[in-house]
Amino acid sequence: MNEKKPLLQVEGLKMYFPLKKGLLSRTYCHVKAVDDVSFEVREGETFGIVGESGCGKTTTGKCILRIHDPTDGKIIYNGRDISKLPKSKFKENRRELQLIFQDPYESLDPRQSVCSILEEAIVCDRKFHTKEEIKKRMRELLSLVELHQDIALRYPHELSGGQRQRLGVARALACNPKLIVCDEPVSALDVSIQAQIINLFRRLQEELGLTYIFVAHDLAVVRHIAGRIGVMYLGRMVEILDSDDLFENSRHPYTKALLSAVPTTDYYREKRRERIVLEGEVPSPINAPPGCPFHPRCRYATDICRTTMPELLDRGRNHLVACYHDGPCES
Amino acid sequence: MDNEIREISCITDEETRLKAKKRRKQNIRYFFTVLFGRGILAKISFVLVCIFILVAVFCPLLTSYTPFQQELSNALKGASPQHLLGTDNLGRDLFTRIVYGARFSLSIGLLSSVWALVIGVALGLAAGYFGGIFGGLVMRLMDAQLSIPPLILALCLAAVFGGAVFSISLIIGISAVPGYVRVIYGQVLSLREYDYVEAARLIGQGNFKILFKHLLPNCFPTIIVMFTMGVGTAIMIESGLAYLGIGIKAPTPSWGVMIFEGYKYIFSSPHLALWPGIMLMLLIISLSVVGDGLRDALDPKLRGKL
Amino acid sequence: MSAYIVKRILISIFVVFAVSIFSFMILQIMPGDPARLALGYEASEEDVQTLREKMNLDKPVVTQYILWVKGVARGDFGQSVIYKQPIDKMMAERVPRTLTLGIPALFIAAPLGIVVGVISAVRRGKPLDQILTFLTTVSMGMPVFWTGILSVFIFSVELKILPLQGYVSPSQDFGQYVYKAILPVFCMALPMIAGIARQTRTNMLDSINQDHIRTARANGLPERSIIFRHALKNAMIPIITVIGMQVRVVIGGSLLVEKVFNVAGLGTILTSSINTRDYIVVMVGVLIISLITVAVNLVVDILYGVIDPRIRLSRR
Amino acid sequence: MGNKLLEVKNLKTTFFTVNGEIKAVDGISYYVDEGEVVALVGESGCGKSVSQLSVMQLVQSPPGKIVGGEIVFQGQDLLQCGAQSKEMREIRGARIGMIFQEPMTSLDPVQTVGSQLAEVIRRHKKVSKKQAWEIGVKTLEAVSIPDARVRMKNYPFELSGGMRQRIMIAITLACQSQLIITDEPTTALDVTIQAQIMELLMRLVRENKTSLVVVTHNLGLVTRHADRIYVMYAGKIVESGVTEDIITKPRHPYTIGLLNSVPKLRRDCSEDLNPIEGAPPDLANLPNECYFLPRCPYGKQACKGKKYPDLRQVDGQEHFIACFMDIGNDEGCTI
Amino acid sequence: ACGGSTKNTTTSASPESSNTAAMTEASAPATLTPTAGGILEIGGSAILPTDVTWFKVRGIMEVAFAGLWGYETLMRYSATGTPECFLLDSITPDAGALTWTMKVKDGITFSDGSKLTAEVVAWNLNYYKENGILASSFFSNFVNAEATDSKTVVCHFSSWEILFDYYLCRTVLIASKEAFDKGGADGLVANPIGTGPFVLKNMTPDVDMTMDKNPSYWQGQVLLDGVHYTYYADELVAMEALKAGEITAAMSDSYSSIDSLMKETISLTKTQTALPSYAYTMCFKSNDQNDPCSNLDVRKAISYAIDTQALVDTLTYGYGVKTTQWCMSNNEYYSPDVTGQPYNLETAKKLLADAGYTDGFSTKLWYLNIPQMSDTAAAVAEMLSKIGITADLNPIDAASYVNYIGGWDSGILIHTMGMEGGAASQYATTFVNDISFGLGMNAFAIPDSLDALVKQAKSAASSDEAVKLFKKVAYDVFEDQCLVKVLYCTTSYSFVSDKVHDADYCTVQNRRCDLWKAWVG
Ligand SMILES: Nc1ncnc2c1ncn2[C@@H]1O[C@H](COP(=O)(O)OP(=O)(O)OP(=O)(O)O)[C@@H](O)[C@H]1O
Ligand SMILES: Nc1ncnc2c1ncn2[C@@H]1O[C@H](COP(=O)(O)OP(=O)(O)OP(=O)(O)O)[C@@H](O)[C@H]1O
Ligand SMILES: [Mg+2]
Ligand SMILES: [Mg+2]
Repeated sequence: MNEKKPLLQVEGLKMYFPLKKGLLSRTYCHVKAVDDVSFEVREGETFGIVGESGCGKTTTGKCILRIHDPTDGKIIYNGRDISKLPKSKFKENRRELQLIFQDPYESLDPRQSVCSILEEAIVCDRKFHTKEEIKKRMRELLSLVELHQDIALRYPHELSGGQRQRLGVARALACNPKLIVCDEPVSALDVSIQAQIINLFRRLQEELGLTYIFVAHDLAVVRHIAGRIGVMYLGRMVEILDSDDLFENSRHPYTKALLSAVPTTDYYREKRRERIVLEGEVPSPINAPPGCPFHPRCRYATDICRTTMPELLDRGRNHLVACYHDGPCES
Repeated sequence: MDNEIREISCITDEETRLKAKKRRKQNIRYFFTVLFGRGILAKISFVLVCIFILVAVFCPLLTSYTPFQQELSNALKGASPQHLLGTDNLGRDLFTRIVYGARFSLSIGLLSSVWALVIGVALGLAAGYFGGIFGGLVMRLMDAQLSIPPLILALCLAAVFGGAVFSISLIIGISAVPGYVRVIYGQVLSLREYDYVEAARLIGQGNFKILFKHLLPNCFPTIIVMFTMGVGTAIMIESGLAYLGIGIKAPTPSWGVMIFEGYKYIFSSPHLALWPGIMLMLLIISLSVVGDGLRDALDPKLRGKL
Repeated sequence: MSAYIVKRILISIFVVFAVSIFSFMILQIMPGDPARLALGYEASEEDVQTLREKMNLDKPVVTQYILWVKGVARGDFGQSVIYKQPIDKMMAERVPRTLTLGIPALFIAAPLGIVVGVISAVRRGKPLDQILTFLTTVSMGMPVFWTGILSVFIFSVELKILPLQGYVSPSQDFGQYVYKAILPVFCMALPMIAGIARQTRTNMLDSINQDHIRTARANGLPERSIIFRHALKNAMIPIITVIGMQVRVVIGGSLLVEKVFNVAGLGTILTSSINTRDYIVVMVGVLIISLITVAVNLVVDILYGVIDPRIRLSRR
Repeated sequence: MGNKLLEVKNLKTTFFTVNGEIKAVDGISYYVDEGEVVALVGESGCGKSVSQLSVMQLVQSPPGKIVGGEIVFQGQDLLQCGAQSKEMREIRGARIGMIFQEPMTSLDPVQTVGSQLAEVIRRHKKVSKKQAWEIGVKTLEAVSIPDARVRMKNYPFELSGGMRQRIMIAITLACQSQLIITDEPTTALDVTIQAQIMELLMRLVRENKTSLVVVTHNLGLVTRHADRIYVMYAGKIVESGVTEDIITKPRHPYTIGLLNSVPKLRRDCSEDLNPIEGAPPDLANLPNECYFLPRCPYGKQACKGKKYPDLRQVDGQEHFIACFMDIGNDEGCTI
Repeated sequence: ACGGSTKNTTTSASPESSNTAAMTEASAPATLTPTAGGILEIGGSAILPTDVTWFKVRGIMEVAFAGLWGYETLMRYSATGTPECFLLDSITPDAGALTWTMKVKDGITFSDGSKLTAEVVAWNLNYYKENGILASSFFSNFVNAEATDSKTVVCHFSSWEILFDYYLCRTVLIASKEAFDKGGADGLVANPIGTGPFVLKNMTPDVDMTMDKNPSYWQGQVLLDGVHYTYYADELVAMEALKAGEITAAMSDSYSSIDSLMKETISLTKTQTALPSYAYTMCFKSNDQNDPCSNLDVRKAISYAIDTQALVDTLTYGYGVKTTQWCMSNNEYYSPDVTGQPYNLETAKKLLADAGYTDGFSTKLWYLNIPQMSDTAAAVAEMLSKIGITADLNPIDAASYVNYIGGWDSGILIHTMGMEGGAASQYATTFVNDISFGLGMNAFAIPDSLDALVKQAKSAASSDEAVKLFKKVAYDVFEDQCLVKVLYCTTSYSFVSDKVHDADYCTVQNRRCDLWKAWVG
């Protein structure tokens, strides 16, 4: 799968939100939500992004979808930089890039029935004209996401969380997308439902050849679905690696801390496992510390970490790490 | 919504459609349960509003007089079989005038609320959705208007535009606009942030479609409640204007005008002012109770809860 | 906080500016020529023209507006056409009358409304709540003048315990002032009490169901502290907004109350000036009223900051 | 084991709503020993929070009402005292502390952290304002909040989620509660902060011999921290036992399904997960049979038509399940 | 008696005699002796358009409420409505020389101490000619006044004006020239200086007015310390205040409250003015060919369709008077020939059919937007509907009412005619073609014969002849041409508490009060 051409390349993406103050709304500083992030996603692959709250996962996704206009950087989709395309030009690609939201409730218009939600998404395409075609497509979509057709006449509040999320997926699929950004699509769901949805994602990818950017904060979930994983901290990518390598070969101290913080249901191992409990909290992206963003919480931090931001360097086997202490983790 | 069921019907079978119908019936039942679940007051108010509406629609059937028909020789008489509530100073049948007053008051309330709704919702939607300088300007102007009490605003405008039903309703409507704009603006601001608006944009929906397909329908419950409450307020303002002698001109049987005119006789024939006053009070109160009930019944937050 | 206050003040200034344009527009759109009205229907055309020039009516609208605003800023409101008096003097007489009725009404209504609202929220669904809700609904549904007429009918005509009407300034004779102000203040306060009580009830119910109240309960805090220290304080912001909004209601209602109780206040002069097309008085009256409301709303905005640390401490 | 600190017997809490009666908690029994960590797990909406609120008698009423059962805390039946009673108010906060899920909204937004803390301390201890403040500062230090003195003067919105949750813990700590009930204490927090908070709680349990009830749907969390686990489904307890038994040898199909649904950190991720199909039942109209039957992969024809199964003991020890069938621990349970 | 007069003029006013027509139900016991001091509390409300300007003093030469206590007129009406000298000793018309010569009474001083001299009177008259309200109607022939000596004023006329004495009763208030020279018109507004028994102390518009006694009143010692007038927005309240004793005297224009007060048993002196106050009149737009009202038959039909008795009974509760013209039968100008189209629906319908309006037509009713007028209009509209005429009700705001008096778009204006001036002065200023301001000046089709007749009557050399000619005018106006139809006529009622004695409050004329002899006890 590594041989496929990259569908999306993100290069040096920056998204600074200005913070305004005072009467004249003067910008007095920026929230560096995404700061120099680069990665690429191959066709048919799933790229996972993990990180703690506020580290810029959603913002990265939204920049790719052009919901936000990035401050700087390139987003090369299908060989074309879409980050600076004018809105009118971008229209052609609009429907190929879709988003699945975290909150399945908020992402559905409570006043629209299931069929009108789908109809809206189908009709926008202008490919389907007659009622018959629309209905056929609708049925297709519903069965694709394993929803019973009964549901067509219901309203979102009459659906369960899992059904809502499936409907969200169906709506995205109605646009025939190539790339779907999934923004924590399972975080709000119960474990059993979460598993159903994850399975669905995987099946759809196989059947339709979709490419996902899968955002989550649960490492286990991301590892399960993604081929490659990017770990973000405070607006920066600190490590990018194949998911198979995650448990055994992760090298960034932050990734390790994350891994150890995730409790597992493996009873005997869990009882034995030594935990790295990080001190302190994630600093605010408004005044990120100089140097490596992780250094205030890192136990390996040295002087250089405090002054200079380490670069994200390839350490072989498609494994990129941004740390001066790459992988000395003995414990 | 019924068309929808029919149109999409072929993707579902008969049974599902029946189920959907049943569910909607349940929803309607739920709506009424909440509407009436507020105790006897709510029920009485709802019945009263219905009665007032019926009376307003069918007033010619309820009485054999016209509201202007006089019997000068029979002026200022108390209740009698011919005149259920007695007669006024020109020998007009008080009951008839009150009955026609319902028609008048309700129509002026409805008409002015329609004005307020149309103008207010349009401005509120535009200001909320497009925001920016335009939105800010609209809101500041609304602040400015809000700083003038509606009655005073209506008074000034009535002096300019005169006291025809049309202009009075427009005037009262205008004075209610900021209320709508503010609420709709606030709603749109918060609705705009909802993911489904983003989703609609992602599937390539245009601004206006989003505005009218997603934002406006989601404001409906608020609009309906405001409208119901607005009718009562409009009637109240109209009566206030009439009391100040600036509203609708006599002899139109507006309750406000009747109170204004009847007040002269409060000592000798109190019924002239009391009856229209009581009716006015009942109508306004029941409208506001029904509005309250609607607010609860339409509140999506309360759906499924309670 | 200071930036917040300055921002609110700037907004208020803009609002006042907009209102001054509106008040000025009254003169422009109302039918009739003020100069002609001032001189009477028999005056010669030249005289009218001279007065028009004196009143700046012959100048372009913008110049007129600027001159008017300049005058107002200097405290020179112009002269009433009908009363033949300087308007500032008239207003100095009348505004205190409205205020001495309106302010007590507001100060009675606000605490009373809050108390009633809190009681019915705490006793939600109980008979006491139902009675209070019924009463507030009824009081809100009664037009002010109707309350006035009824209370006159009951207290003055039937029971003969209160005066029919009239006004005495508190500085002149405080006892008489109180005696005469009881009914008008009551009529003004009643719908306010109801409005504030309703708002309080709604917000208290919201507030009582909030998570932090559950926390307070789970920590075993006494009910009184929960209701007043935690729930009410949190519910206070929308309540204050409503109290601020009531100022409009007071002033709007003063038109009617002053008519019922024959008080020659701001409301009366507005009504009669509109009737007699004394536009300059109307302009000033509307401007003063909106100044009062804007000022109160500014106070309310600042109170938000005092009550809510999120506003006070945020840098914006 | 040790002394039973809290024993809940056959607790029933029902919400009377327009949509019908919702039996949110339908006859659950459990107990907590002194110094023990007990976990309550289950899917969303199965009645975990309501059961804990019922213990504190803080269920929103109306529409909620405790319709039956006993809550014996240190030998005293709390239900007898009544929700509004003085005793109950003395117990709340002082002897049973409760920490809620949403640290964002659980503190009064318009009062400083210090004054809230001091108010609770003064409520339960006869101390002056100043002393209460000092105790507050000390407890904040005890829950490892840096600059405690400064933080006391902060408003909740100035603090991060983890910090707020620490303050909630500090309140229970200051009053030296014997039992702390935590309702999803870490769900809203980041993984690294979650770990910090759990460490803190466990330290308190160890040091102060406090008992802890953890309500959660995070199975990993209970695996690591809990002594005993109760699994809830649709208002009922379906399986209970010591953690080792439940996690390694689950016997109820629901527990098995739950455990199978969890994506594992180490497992080969090319395989699909094994979720429980379907969704939990609507509590307003429950069937007159085993509630799990429609989703049960092992469900047999034999289960149909039978009344809801009673809890029964399996495997000796304290392992109970509410199921007609005997599903061995190797049958479909993979870890 | 004033010598050399061809017209009867009374030399001095006698308030006692004016009480003859008053209807007095309770009077003070004769045994009480007058005592000085005390304040008379008067209450009232303003409801007519003139009243708006009446209480709120607008200009020294305008009808001002203060004038009735503070200002006085050169002449005033006797109880029968004929002019009598007041500030004058005598007045003598001379048709041949086109002059009226007046002798000013001696010893009259203004409240500022300045003397009332011939020069002051002449200045007042000339000032009125220039600036006065209605001057263009009443003073149209007046050229100027000159003081020939300290007591004599000679008024010159461009053509003869027999009704000049009537005009002097109406609106020409005499103010102090000295005060005017000092403060101008505005100064007099703020601080009116007249010859009346009371001096304005302070006035708050819309609230009240306090007047102190004039210590050097020319008619004698003023007994009251002062009067305090309270303005009531609502007349009903004024009446209640009277009952409650908050005020001691009140005058009412609203018949509903008169009715309730007349029935009251509490002891009040209830007095009806000797002179009628208002005539409620329908004026037809008769000069427009397209308007059905331009047809005489239509006007008569409408006139026949009005049941004036019913109007009197309902709208005035019987306190009004049914009459056919702008005066009542005791007036010297009353013409018995005028029948005023008595109520007869059959005749009305027949006339309408004759005029070609078998099915009626629709027209407009214009009226001032006050309760009494709108009731009247509503009643009239209802009566017209009985002969098939649909009348659209068009109330007019007080402020714009004057714009309608001269001419209204179409149909009928219901107008309230002030009656104190007597019929003749009304005819003289209404039914001529070349006036610059006045009722119906752009709406009445006045035949040349009528115009000539009025002018002839106006300039009649003797009052007897004038009376004869004006009766003819009345016949022309009400009967022959039917330009206007009198609906009903009203007098005003005043109510004075029994504690107040000798108050000549509104006994002769609406709002006229000789309070200088009144005392409170
Ligand atoms: N529109 C915006 N304006 C200003 N700041 C923003 C905006 N959107 C996001 N941010 C800030 O950018 C940072 C990154 O936000 P983002 O939503 O991308 O985080 P996230 O990783 O998705 O977090 P979560 O797990 O909570 O969803 C946050 O600090 C947030 O406050
Ligand atoms: N105030 C209430 N009114 C009506 N029903 C309620 C109320 N509170 C809870 N319920 C119902 O009780 C049931 C149990 O709710 P509970 O909050 O205990 O679930 P939970 O297990 O804590 O779920 P979660 O994991 O989502 O917190 C739910 O189905 C809910 O619908
Ligand atoms: Mg996010
Ligand atoms: Mg819960």
